Amino acid sequence: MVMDLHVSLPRGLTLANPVIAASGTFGFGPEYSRYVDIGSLGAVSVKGVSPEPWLGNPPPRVWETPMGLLNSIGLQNPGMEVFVRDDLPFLREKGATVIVNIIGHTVDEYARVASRMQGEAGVAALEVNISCPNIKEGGMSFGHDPEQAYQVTRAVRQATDLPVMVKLSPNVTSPALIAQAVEQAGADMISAINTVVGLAIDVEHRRPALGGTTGGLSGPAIKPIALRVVYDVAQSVSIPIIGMGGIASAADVLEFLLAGASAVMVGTVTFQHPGRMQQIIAELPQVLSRGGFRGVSGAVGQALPAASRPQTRGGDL
Amino acid sequence: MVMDLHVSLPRGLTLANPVIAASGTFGFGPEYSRYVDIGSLGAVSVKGVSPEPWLGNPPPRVWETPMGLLNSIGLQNPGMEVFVRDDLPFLREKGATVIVNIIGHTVDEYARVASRMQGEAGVAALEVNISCPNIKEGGMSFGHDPEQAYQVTRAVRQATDLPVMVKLSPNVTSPALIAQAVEQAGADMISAINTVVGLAIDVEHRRPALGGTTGGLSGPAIKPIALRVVYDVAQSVSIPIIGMGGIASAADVLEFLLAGASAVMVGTVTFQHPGRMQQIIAELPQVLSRGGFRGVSGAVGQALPAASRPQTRGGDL
Amino acid sequence: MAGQQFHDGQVDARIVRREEVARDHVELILESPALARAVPGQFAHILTPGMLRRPVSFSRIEPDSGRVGLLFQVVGEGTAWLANCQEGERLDILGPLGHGFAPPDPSRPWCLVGGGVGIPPLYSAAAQWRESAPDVIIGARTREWVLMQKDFEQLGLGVRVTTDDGSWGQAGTVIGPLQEWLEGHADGQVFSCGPTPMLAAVASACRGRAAAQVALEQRMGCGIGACLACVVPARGQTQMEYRRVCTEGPVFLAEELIW
Amino acid sequence: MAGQQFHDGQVDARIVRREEVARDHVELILESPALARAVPGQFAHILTPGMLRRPVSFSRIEPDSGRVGLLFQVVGEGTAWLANCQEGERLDILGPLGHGFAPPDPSRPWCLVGGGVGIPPLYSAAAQWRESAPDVIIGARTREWVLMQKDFEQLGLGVRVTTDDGSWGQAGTVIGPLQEWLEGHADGQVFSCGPTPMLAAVASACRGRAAAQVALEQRMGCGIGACLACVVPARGQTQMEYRRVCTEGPVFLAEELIW
Ligand SMILES: Cc1cc2nc3c(=O)[nH]c(=O)nc-3n(C[C@H](O)[C@H](O)[C@H](O)COP(=O)(O)OP(=O)(O)OC[C@H]3O[C@@H](n4cnc5c(N)ncnc54)[C@H](O)[C@@H]3O)c2cc1C
Ligand SMILES: Cc1cc2nc3c(=O)[nH]c(=O)nc-3n(C[C@H](O)[C@H](O)[C@H](O)COP(=O)(O)OP(=O)(O)OC[C@H]3O[C@@H](n4cnc5c(N)ncnc54)[C@H](O)[C@@H]3O)c2cc1C
Ligand SMILES: Cc1cc2nc3c(=O)[nH]c(=O)nc-3n(C[C@H](O)[C@H](O)[C@H](O)COP(=O)(O)O)c2cc1C
Ligand SMILES: Cc1cc2nc3c(=O)[nH]c(=O)nc-3n(C[C@H](O)[C@H](O)[C@H](O)COP(=O)(O)O)c2cc1C
Ligand code: FES
Ligand code: FES
Repeated sequence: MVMDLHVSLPRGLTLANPVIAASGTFGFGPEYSRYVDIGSLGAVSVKGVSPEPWLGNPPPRVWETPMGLLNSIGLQNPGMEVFVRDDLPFLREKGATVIVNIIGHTVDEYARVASRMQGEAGVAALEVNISCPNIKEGGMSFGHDPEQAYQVTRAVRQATDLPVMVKLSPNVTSPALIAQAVEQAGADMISAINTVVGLAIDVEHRRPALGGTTGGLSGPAIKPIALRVVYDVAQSVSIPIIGMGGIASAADVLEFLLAGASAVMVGTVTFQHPGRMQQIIAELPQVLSRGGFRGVSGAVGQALPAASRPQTRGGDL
Repeated sequence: MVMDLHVSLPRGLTLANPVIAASGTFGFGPEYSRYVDIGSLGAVSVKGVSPEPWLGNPPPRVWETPMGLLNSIGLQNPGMEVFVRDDLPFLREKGATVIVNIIGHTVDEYARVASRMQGEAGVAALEVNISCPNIKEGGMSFGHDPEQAYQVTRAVRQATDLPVMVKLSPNVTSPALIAQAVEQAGADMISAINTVVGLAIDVEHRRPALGGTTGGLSGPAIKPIALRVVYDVAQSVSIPIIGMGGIASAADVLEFLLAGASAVMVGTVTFQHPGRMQQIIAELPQVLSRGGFRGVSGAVGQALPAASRPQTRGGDL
Repeated sequence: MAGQQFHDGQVDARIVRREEVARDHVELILESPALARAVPGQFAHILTPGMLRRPVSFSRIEPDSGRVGLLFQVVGEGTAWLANCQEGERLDILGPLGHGFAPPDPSRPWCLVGGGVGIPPLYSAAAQWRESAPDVIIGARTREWVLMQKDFEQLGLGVRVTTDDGSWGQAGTVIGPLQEWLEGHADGQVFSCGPTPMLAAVASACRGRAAAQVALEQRMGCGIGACLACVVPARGQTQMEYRRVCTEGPVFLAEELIW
Repeated sequence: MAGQQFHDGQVDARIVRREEVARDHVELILESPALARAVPGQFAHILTPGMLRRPVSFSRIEPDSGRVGLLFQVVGEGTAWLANCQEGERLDILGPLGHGFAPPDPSRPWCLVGGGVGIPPLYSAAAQWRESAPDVIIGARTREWVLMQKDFEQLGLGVRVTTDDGSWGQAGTVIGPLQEWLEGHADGQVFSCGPTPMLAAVASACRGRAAAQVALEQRMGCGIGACLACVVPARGQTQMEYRRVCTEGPVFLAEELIW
């Protein structure tokens, strides 16, 4: 079957296929490269990178829930210099399309990571994480307030020519409002969703199960929430959306495309099945063709109300 | 095992046990009475009741998701007069402790239902639904804005002496803020959570799966979200909380009690297992005693930070 | 949870026979005197691993032997799980549920019009009221999915068959033969079950010419009238209203619905 | 999804033996030359129906026969599912994973200290480096959970046993016998595995007296170093840092950790 899987995104960013490894579930590249050809993925979004190393939250950091996973990693990372020195060369060598997920405690810290990545060979795009629910200061509030989301995005935009996507939180009354703010601030794309704030109780010890008390819920349990956010945001902005949340199959990918995503990210399911992303890429042509589509771009937004379908959203078809 | 299951709530509301049938999943009483002794439940919260009949949303109205259920019933109901005439006598006769879930398009409509129920024999309490995600006007916004939540609660409070609980939406940036607003407005209790807004795509027909486009997500998938809201709200107000969202077992009930709920509601699982609530009531003594508790009230809030544990919240112990 | 309790109306039914009646079509015969009290057109709401039970009509209802049949097509996870159940295993079923067919008036001509997995419940009606000897029109996409033709014939009934692809019987849909039947039979009674577009065509063909009872499908939650999930639009006294397929249906008079 | 693909480091291992070794304790013997290349202390990350795989250490590692053992206690849904697996069935495993025990220095005294399901991985170490003939101290809550005592004895090793309730061996924990052993053996090497509080006590007993390698447990996500879920606090060069049990561990030097 000849099926066009490639995805054209703003600022010349082109993906061979729409399946991207989600940030934080795929490390910095080498870890999964034994199980997956990371160069064959649409792209790899690395674990969030800050200017200086972050320690992260106390363990336990993961807890299972019905069809979901709670995590409170707390954005542990070795800082941008170690990333550029130790991980980026490997990713480059493997031919991965690298999206650097960036985090900071202040607007300035975000801008620092953005300008550090500017001009580093092998960095294809930036993903601005303003939505991690595991950081109480900084990160959390940026994604919860349109004005602050605007400020962070603007600062990153000014610090780099790279394609910039901003990652939205589902934990707000209106993700669409945040999306509009970051679009105005110059974001090229939106990625959505980050995890949903949740909590589990360790009944035996009569306390919250995670070291960080609350955590972020991911996995199939949140798929309907993610699809709703994508569907709403797609009607509120005209920049492309990278959808994610609970994707575990090629059929799930098609749901996200129809809801308005131009590409997708896949996270939690990789823990069960390291090879699942490659399998999804292999099965996508069949799923698209069964749905009556000739390529990825033709499916984007086809479940949106007529007025919002991609003709009017530009760029994808 | 001698285990004290009863729950004392404000304004003299006493439940024989903490397991309440959740609104909208248990009809108006007669439907499930063939499968369950509705008088043996802690209470029954009936389907939302408005002053006049509501038609509801077009079908399909339910869709399965991983460990979850999306619904867009749209609060179809025959109106308060039909409820009082046709259903209330049956509930009274069966000895059910009846909570009337009330809805309206305007503050005044809520108040009308509240005053209509005032003095009706058999009505034990009101649950003010300001959080149904399936109504675009009215219902939705009341629960999304502290000021409007305050207004609705205040109007209901003034219309009745009955115990009043207000049902919170998880679809806001801060449920705790809404909780504080309704506490100030005179709510006696809070119930949480209503469903989480979600969407599914019917891939075959390339459109949203539900007739109402988006729907409310319930079932085990949302349990961690519900526990997080209960845990946060318990630290923000001093009135009792009725917790719900994905409860399917007595162990789940204990999680909610430890997170700060004084009682719980059980919804979606009843569709699978009509008798599950009775089974939970039967198993609760063993689960409590394994956890080292001598009754329901002793478990309430025991996973909260020390400063928020029930000694300081009053009433439960 | 261990030790599921059963209540009145909830049945623990043993599978006594399992047969693959066509590609992707399985019939399970269950032993359950309680279910065998069903009226044709009623359904079983079956526990599967999903979040909701699965509604399936009775293909056979045998009060004497205390057995019923469920004949279904494998279309998704729930029916795939059911199709994998083996003889000797047990199903947790709510039922019989819903409002079945009203008995035909034996003094008037009677016809059954079924499509695909809508055929089996019509067989249970034919068997129950066999003295009224209905004419039978059944259709399917293709030959192998023409269900229960032999069963109808063993009741001594004349069966007209259509297939979309012409691989068996007459090419086309059941609507052609139905039109002919309606022309030949005044004051007739039509019982129909099948995909909703087919039922809409049946309703339209019968309008003003014959009394049609149709058995509908709709996505269900509780299956017992509590959740208001399973509604279809119907003609209310003054305006459109929603009626529940699980309780007011699955069998409706064609004219009470809005198609 | 149909047709799971397997990659280097991902193994499709057949269960060739299943044994209930004690109440709620099962040992599975798997055929897998790839896994049988494991170092004692490494683990298998096993696909179960849950959202995450389940880490279990190797109880036996037999490169010659290409077999490994997994001995686990049933504590929740994942291990209950595993315990239900039958001979002939296959497991989807990532492994061998993690950093196992460094070989003992044969010129120095060596002791194994295990508690509960921490005993099996020590057996694999004892078998691998049997020429170094360790002393063995194992403990459990109660008699029937003293695992693999016979296996150690069949290696010709002396085994001291403790039980919390005194139902077998000496009453008390493994720490008493360990203290005695440390007094009697200068410059010793201790390998330990068991519940974290026990390991903390072992670490404290060994501090300044013997080199202790401890195998830790922590809740895991990926199992391969990518998600940073499985960390434990360790002494960094200037301050506390987190190390990954799945990658830097499960075996750590006791003194590198913060207890
Ligand atoms: C009253 C009634 C009687 C029925 N009788 C029969 C019968 O005799 N034989 C038969 O083959 N089928 C029958 N159906 C359809 C049958 O219920 C569905 O095919 C079945 O539920 C599909 O489940 P699944 O998990 O395999 O499919 P999935 O598509 O995975 O199911 C997903 C969800 O959608 C629901 N659903 C999917 N298709 C339908 C449908 N057509 N109608 C209602 N709900 C649906 C499922 O119950 C489930 O909740 C009947 C439906 C109704 C309402
Ligand atoms: C490196 C390593 C080696 C291990 N080796 C063994 C062994 O040889 N024998 C044995 O009996 N057990 C061993 N364990 C513990 C074993 O992993 C858990 O008992 C098992 O994961 C419990 O799964 P469950 O679904 O039955 O329990 P549940 O409590 O239902 O599991 C819920 C979640 O918590 C995790 N979890 C629960 N307990 C533990 C634990 N103690 N450590 C890590 N994660 C846990 C599960 O993996 C799962 O993700 C080991 C753990 C680790 C980290
Ligand atoms: C363990 C873990 C760590 C994560 N870390 C990050 C992160 O560093 N930056 C980020 O933007 N998202 C992070 N996420 C969120 C994921 O990228 C993704 O948005 C989310 O998990 C939903 O997708 P999924 O359901 O496919 O996992 C993390 C998720 C998990 C499970
Ligand atoms: C089909 C359906 C209908 C519902 N209708 C109402 C309603 O009328 N009023 C209301 O307050 N909540 C309604 N709810 C929400 C439930 O009461 C409950 O808050 C939610 O389902 C979470 O609990 P659960 O996961 O146990 O179902 C409805 C839920 C479902 C599934
Ligand atoms: S399925 Fe619940 S009312 Fe019909
Ligand atoms: S489990 Fe993912 S890093 Fe260890």
